[in-house]
Amino acid sequence: MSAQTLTSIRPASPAIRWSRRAAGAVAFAALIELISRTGLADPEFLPPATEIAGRAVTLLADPAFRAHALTSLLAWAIGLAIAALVAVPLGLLLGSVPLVDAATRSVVEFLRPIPSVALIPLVALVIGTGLQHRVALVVYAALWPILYNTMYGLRGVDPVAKESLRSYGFGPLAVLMRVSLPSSAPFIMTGVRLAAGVALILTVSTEIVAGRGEGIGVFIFFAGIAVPARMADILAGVFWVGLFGVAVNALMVAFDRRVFRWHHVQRGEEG
Amino acid sequence: MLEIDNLSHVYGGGTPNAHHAIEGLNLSVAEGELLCIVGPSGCGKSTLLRSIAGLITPTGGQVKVEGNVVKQTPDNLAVVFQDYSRSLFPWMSVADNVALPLRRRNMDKKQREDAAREALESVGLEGAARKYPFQLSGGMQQRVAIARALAYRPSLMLMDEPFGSVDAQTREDLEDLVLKVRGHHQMTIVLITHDIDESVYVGDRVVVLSKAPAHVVGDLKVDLPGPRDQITTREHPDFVHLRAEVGRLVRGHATV
Amino acid sequence: MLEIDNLSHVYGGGTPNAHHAIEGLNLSVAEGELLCIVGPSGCGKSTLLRSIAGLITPTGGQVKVEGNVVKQTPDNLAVVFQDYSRSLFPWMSVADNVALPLRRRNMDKKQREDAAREALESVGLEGAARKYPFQLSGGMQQRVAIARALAYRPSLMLMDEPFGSVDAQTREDLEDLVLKVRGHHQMTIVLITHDIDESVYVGDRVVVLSKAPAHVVGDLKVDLPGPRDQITTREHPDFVHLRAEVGRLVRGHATV
Amino acid sequence: MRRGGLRTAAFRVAVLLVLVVAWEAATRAAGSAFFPPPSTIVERMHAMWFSGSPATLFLTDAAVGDILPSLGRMALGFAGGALAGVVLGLALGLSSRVYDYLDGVLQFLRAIPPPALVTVFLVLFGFGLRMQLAFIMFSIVWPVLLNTADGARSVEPLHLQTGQVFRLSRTERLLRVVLPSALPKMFAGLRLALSLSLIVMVFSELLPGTTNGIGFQLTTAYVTFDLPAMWAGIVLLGVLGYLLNEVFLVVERRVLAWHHAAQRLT
Amino acid sequence: GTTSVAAPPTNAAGGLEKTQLKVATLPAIDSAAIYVAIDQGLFEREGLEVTPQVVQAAPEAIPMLIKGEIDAMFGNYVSMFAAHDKQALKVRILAEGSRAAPDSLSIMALPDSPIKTPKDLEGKTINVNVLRNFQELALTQVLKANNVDPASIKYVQVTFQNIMPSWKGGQIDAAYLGEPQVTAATATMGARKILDPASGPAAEFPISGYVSTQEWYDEHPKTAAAFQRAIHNAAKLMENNREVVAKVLPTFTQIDAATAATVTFPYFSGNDNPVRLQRVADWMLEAKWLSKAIDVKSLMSPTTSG
Ligand SMILES: Nc1ncnc2c1ncn2[C@@H]1O[C@H](COP(=O)(O)OP(=O)(O)OP(=O)(O)O)[C@@H](O)[C@H]1O
Ligand SMILES: Nc1ncnc2c1ncn2[C@@H]1O[C@H](COP(=O)(O)OP(=O)(O)OP(=O)(O)O)[C@@H](O)[C@H]1O
Ligand SMILES: [Mg+2]
Ligand SMILES: [Mg+2]
Repeated sequence: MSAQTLTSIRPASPAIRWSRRAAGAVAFAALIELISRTGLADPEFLPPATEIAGRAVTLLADPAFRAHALTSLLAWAIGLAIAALVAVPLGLLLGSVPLVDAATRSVVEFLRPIPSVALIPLVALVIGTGLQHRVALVVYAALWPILYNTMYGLRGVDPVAKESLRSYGFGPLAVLMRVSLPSSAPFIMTGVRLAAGVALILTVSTEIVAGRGEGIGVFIFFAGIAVPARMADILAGVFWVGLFGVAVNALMVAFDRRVFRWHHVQRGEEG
Repeated sequence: MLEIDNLSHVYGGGTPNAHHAIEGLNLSVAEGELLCIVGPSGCGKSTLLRSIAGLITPTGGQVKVEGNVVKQTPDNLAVVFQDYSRSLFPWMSVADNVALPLRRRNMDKKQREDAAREALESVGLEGAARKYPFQLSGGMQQRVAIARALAYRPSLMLMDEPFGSVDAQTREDLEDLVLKVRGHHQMTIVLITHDIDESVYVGDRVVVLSKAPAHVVGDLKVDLPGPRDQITTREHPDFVHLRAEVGRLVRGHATV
Repeated sequence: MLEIDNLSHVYGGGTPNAHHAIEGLNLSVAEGELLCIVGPSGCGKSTLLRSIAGLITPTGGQVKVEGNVVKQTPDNLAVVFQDYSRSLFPWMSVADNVALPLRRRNMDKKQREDAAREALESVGLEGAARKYPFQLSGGMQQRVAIARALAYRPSLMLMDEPFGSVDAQTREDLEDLVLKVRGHHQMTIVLITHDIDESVYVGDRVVVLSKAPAHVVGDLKVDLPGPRDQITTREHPDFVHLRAEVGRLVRGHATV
Repeated sequence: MRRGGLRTAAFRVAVLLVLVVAWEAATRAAGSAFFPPPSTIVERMHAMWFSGSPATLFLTDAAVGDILPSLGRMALGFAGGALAGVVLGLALGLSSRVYDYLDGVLQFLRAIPPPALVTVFLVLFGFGLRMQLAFIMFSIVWPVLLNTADGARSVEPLHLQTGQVFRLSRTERLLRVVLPSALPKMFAGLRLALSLSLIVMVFSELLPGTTNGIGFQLTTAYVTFDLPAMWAGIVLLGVLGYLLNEVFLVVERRVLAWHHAAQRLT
Repeated sequence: GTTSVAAPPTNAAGGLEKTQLKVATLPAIDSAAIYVAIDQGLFEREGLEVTPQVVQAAPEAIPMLIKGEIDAMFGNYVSMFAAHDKQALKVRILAEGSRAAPDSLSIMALPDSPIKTPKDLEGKTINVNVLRNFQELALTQVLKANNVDPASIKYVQVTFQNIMPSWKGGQIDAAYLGEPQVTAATATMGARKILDPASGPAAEFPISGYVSTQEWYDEHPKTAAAFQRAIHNAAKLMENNREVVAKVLPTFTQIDAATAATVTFPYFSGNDNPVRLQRVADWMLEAKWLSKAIDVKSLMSPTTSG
């Protein structure tokens, strides 16, 4: 990661790094395999990793499953996009105008801990049960990580940098957009990465609890009500969700390293 | 141009660790003047500068720039911060750092780029335009900060130990650069320095501040003949005399 | 004590913007010596220092400290960074900042506190112990960084423009402090400065580096009589001569 | 300063009052059983939870039976999840080796919807507290982990170098350099995790075998269409979330006082 | 569709207030009638076009019903009466749906369990899908009839999917199963039936029906009647004809054709009977699940089928 870590280990070569990643994944799979094969957990309910993987591969060839996945993907993408578009400006506002923050905090903090399970029927009553239902719940959950990371990111901006721009006669808005925002952007990006995971969880969870029609969650729900439950299907579905999460995260990290190169190179994380 | 009237500043007022940085400071700077400020470390020079720039609200007295009491940052002002490395934006190339304030001027992109390039050249950094601040040495970063202020063509320029991190040769070049720019563009400049020779060499006037809380203990007009020159001016007997005078004031032996 | 052997460093090697900061630099410093390094801004002085401290791995050649090739930071080393304000920990009081490295010494809390207080006193900051770095002026922060290094009692001390932000009087005091401490504790010191007078005044030897890529263009032994003194030493004809010599070297007119 | 504080407090109360009045008016106008007016909800909360004897601080048996176990689960889950997040986050942020080995697996786990894993949790942990805690921790660890890793990775390089130059031991560098630098970002994660723990606590009380708790009460109220009771649960969660956040901010202001001062935030 | 059914009197499509209906159903055997009615063209014959919408649990359909996204839903009476009692929903029962048949519900114990007789259930932990629902209501009556104290039973809510792992893991002492789990547990685990919760006083216990809101019913009386006829006709058709049921089950449940051939079906109601339905409301009142008595008849529609 960084040349200036606690141990000052020189960065390893990409080949080594990839093999470590692979080793980590294999170890994790082996652990599941072991738990299942040794009967530590009943294989009927936690099938071995090889079986899950096998099932995952065949699922991919199943057009019905692909349709489920696509529906979930859509809800996830729309929800995350809206959350980011709302949360960043809101975070900038709350983070830079303390009065607004103070005034709205009681409302925000009151609304925040309301769980989506409680909201599911209420949201359904207000806006209906289609795609908009899932999207609304996803937005509601994915908003917070971005909002908070924006607010806390702003606090980390070097005051001397802000003053520099101010001294050239730039107003508060210009300082916000030209100094505070770029300076806290890497941390906001971390918030977006967090939100991407939260959004994925919420999409699938909402589908499991109250989905209709299509979606990975619906697929998982139906696998669960079979007798006996098709655990391999459920976990294969979970596998694809998890893998999608890994892929999205990797993309975002790559984006982050490209766009915020200054941030990483400065810290000796060459590349 | 600049009127400082009975200025006081207390940090952490009301707390047990209140610190009186400035107390009852009076000072006025004429249009086009280059005023040097010297004074012991920690006396309150940077605090004074921040008050002029409207970055802090003094706890007493007032600062007037062009007749207006400073509440916000006055227009057409540039500051070279003592903490120059933190005042550069790490996400921008050096050229962009210099060009950024020019957005306040009526300039298109091309003009901004040209002005930035020119300013960087004038501080000897023509090769560094596309680099990022962290890729520069300390002295180079300091010169970027100077270039940024110069490119902006402010009517009032505040410089807080602007040449502290550069070598002797570059320092002299930069001193002459400031003198030249001042002559060309009718800037008023307030320059803080620890180098007594420098204060006499570049200043039209040298103000000496006391230990904290800062107030003015000496105010010398520098009346050296002709255009200044690194060799001849520094050899001039008036220069030597003034230098000694400032030195005595700084060391606490007021002459008058 | 310190052997630098054909040292080279290239930043961003392999990329089109590769920058050769140091090339084929040889230097050796004896035990207990105080070596001053001068050279143009951006030539590679800080880079050299970081190589000695094991903070970067040079792309060529090697550095040996007490006979061992530097791979990690050598033991008993202290650095005063050029960017002193960033090297202080904002979450610690000034006293804690100074006391922190002493955890590596066999000292209990009380001893550490005493040592920190003493070091702060020696740089004239007895009143600031309980303050936080952001509550100090630039020069005060720089003195904290010096106090931290001094309290640590390293056998090798690296100082990167350590007196750049303090007033003339304090600067002289600090120069004398370094000389005193060196005498007492058998330290080897490498000090980077832009002040040619200073380099001759404090140094046993002055090394002049070239423009980037840096290599040694001058290496002068400073042989001034008796214990140094701010007034008499600076008036000594050898001092005046050496100063001129270093000045010429820096300006690129090698004498030899 | 002081007067400013009072003014914002007054402002906050005013905002709150306006919103509650608007809420009351809107729900009365709509007249939907699913959206009872706040006055009804408050009455219900009082009857259900806060009409007990003075000896029990006016808490009723139902309050003791539902609210306390929930808060206990939440606190334990939060503590465990936060600790795991900080430890893992630091490890990931500091060691490229640990990062390489674990990052993929953690990113995988992070995307997994816990409701899909209930059966797995069940066979691994069994009914009750253990499963609930595992569930809460599994959900809230991520914001702490990612933000801590980000914080640990964005330590001012010169701070790390200073620690290295003075040969501070690994633990000292960790505790005295990295941790304090990462603290502001960690707090962003902790604050997220705090309210998240309240949410997930409710989810965990839907898990098989739960017999008490706010979440349990909430869902029971919904499936029996006792909507004012459901709203009472929602409002209680909101109030708890608000209070916990205030406590959190007090702690944060203390712990991060240096940060706020150094960043000239106050 | 082709049909071998004795054709009931067919109404012309004319006169219906609405011909396209959306009805929420559950992915369970109980919902079969509506699928059979579609499959066999019974709705078509009434001039209706019915689109089923599978939801995961009945409570989710209620907001849809209120919001008008669906016209009717298939829901269990206990929930419906509770909603009606709390005025969350003004319920109108369009047609009865399913009633428990012997062995379609079962309290079961694992082969090595010490529980042998109903009496052994005392003090034991038993799962239910949802607390305070029809499962408890029926079992309470049956336990009373078997001299077991119903209050001593500890009910825990366990979702369908997790019943087997909880049971095997010993977290529940006896399992409260429905079909097809009863069949599966008997066949694969050798589980023993301890008690039929739909026997004795709870025999033929009504479970679920097709409901709409009162307003919807008021606006669409003819449509409602046509819908009811189709459902009743389907039920009659299903009474002696397993195949029509087995044929549709795999299309909306997770039951494959092989299992569908062996599971025990509930009774599908070929007519509406307020008397047996009143029992549910009365027991709920007795359990204090209702704040006041409900006259079930007033919520039901007159039977118009033959
Ligand atoms: N934010 C602050 N909070 C509290 N005290 C402060 C703060 N900033 C500065 N001070 C104190 O005010 C005094 C003056 O500081 P200032 O930075 O103006 O000094 P200075 O004259 O610029 O010194 P130097 O030459 O060392 O930069 C110092 O004693 C310092 O400790
Ligand atoms: N991280 C980096 N990446 C790329 N180039 C760098 C980096 N750090 C320094 N350089 C370049 O290396 C050269 C030497 O830098 P260094 O900091 O050693 O100079 P210096 O002699 O200390 O100068 P100064 O007196 O101005 O501090 C400079 O030209 C600088 O641009
Ligand atoms: Mg200053
Ligand atoms: Mg340097």
